[in-house]
Amino acid sequence: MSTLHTISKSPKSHLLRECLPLVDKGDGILFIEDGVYYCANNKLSDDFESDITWYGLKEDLNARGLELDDIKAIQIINYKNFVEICEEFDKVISWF
Amino acid sequence: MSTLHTISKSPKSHLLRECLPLVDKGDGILFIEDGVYYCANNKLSDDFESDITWYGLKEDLNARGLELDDIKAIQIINYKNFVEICEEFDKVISWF
Amino acid sequence: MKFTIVVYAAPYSSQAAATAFNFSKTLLDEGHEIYRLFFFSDGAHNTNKIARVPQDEINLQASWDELIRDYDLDSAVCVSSAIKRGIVDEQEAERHELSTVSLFKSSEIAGLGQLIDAAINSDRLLNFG
Amino acid sequence: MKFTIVVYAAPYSSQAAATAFNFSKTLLDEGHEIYRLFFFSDGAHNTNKIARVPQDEINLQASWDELIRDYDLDSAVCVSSAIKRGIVDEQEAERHELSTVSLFKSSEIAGLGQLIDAAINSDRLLNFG
Amino acid sequence: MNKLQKQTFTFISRTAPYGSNRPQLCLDTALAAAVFEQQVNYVFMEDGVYQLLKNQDAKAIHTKTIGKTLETLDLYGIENTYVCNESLESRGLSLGDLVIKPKLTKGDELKTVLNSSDTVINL
Amino acid sequence: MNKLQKQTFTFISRTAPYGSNRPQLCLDTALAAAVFEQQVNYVFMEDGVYQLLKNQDAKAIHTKTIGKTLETLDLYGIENTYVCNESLESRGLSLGDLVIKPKLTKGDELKTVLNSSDTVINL
Repeated sequence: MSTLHTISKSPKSHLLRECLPLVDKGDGILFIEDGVYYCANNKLSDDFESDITWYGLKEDLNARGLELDDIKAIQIINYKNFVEICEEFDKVISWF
Repeated sequence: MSTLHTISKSPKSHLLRECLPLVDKGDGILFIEDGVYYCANNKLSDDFESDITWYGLKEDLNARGLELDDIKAIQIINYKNFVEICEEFDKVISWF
Repeated sequence: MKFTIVVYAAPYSSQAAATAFNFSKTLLDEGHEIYRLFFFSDGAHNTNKIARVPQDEINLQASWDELIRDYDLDSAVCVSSAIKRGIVDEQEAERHELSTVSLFKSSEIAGLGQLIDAAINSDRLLNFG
Repeated sequence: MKFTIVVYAAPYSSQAAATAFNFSKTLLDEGHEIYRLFFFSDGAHNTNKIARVPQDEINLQASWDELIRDYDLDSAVCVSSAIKRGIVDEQEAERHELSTVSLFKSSEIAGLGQLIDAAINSDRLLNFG
Repeated sequence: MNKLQKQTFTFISRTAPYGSNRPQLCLDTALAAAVFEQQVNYVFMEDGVYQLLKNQDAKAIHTKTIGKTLETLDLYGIENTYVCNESLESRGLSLGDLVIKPKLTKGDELKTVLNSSDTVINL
Repeated sequence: MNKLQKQTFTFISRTAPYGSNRPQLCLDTALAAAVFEQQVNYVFMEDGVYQLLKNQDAKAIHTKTIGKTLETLDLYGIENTYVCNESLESRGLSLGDLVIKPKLTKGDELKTVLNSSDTVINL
């Protein structure tokens, strides 16, 4: 059973730290809304583990003026892809 | 000009750390709502500086089952006192 | 694939209700199905038909109503969330002796059993708050 | 002493609106004055007259209404916050061709100038959100 | 309602009581799941552990005391309760401070709980 | 309205744009204060500094782009803008990343701003 975790608050919320102990190998983490600021911080992206797939929602990144080039470990996806990956994972857990 | 600062979110919010750089000598800090959990944590109360007056709202402490004896540096006040200290300080800044 | 979308947030004060709407619209555009929309807590405010919004902004309540009607969706509002927030249909207005109906006809007042049922009978349940 | 109370939060989903109410009631009991209540953003939901609440719980909207009438308070709801949240008085209902009025008679639709005025003319301004 | 198969629901309650209604929403939904005879796991994490403190009394703030309801979770058919050890410790709390005795768990055990769940409500 | 004396209002905007409406509430209130010819200070702190990032475009999420409005704050009579240095640095940002050039400040300077203020709106 793989899980897609969505995170929708800025790093100030520490939601990533809260969620990581419950994230399994093969799970995915998608940053949406103010969660996309996790993608902006280089210090944070060093922590992004490679046995998890990392996603950032394009529409929310664009709105906030976050440059996509800086983000290496993270796949930038749009709403259509958001729906697609909900199919790929077995369930979705929302962190807000 | 002295200021009363109210903090109404739990320590997870890091509101105290946010607010402290803007708190002056002679100011007061009042914990209300989930802010009263700041009163519960011994580690935190070591940080409570003595040139600031610290308050916790009784009604919110009681609701949450927080024992008042543990809290030395903090004055426990009720709503009536809350109104009174708003008079004593020159203005109120809310942190939420 | 059958989705259930649970909305906990009021429109306008946070982005969550708008995200839920965009996600719902996209999945329907992509040929998926919504088993049920469930509006819970402040999410109930999304079903208020009284709201009006300036022309250069999105009317999220009206957008939900349109989406629900266009796709003939099952849209449920938690009864205890709704009544205390002033969201009532004709039946609840009558029961509580209120002269006004504020719930869009496209949504129905429902109990939490409808949320459990939706979780069981959907392939995916997504929470937006 | 003259207070102005600004409420940003909806009732029930967070404690802030209840805290604002308790504080307001206490200061009036103590003989102080409220220059103005100002309901802003989701705080507008506090002025909705349609809500009903189970008997063992507090109806916060009705409690505000009662307090405002008992003390003949000046109570203002931010116009742009209110309309998009379905809070309308008779005039706004007419203007927007709505058949229902949802705002308690005890509160008035107002602009942000009323908040600035209140800050200037009060001894203390408190924000609850 | 359509067919009601028996599924596993896990509720993660991560927020403090009274400041928001999230603990109550989480609880109400879990109780509904139990009424419909679903398998229910209930996890207290982060500030959610504060819901279990003894001596709560929310009369003064005109609210229901959630700790009282949580005391009787098992009567409602919710027996699989978990509390995150790290969340307790970092708040200077231990099982003795709580109104019930949930299973003390760490990250890996919770992963297993989540993996065996069909639906997770995370408030 | 009663007499409108000139007072000093300080607005502290501490939250990220788009995720909540708090940046917009703070801005709208400050603009109202400026219209009524009050003395206005505007402080960007914590996640609030994200409101000033260049290249924002909120079309895709059907919202007004707040960065565009903030670019023209001075035209609305709000010239005393401040940004917290520590908030910028901890986010890996510098003045060059922002649409305007507020005064870079530290805690002590902000204390002075707050001390000289009659009303502080802190969102």
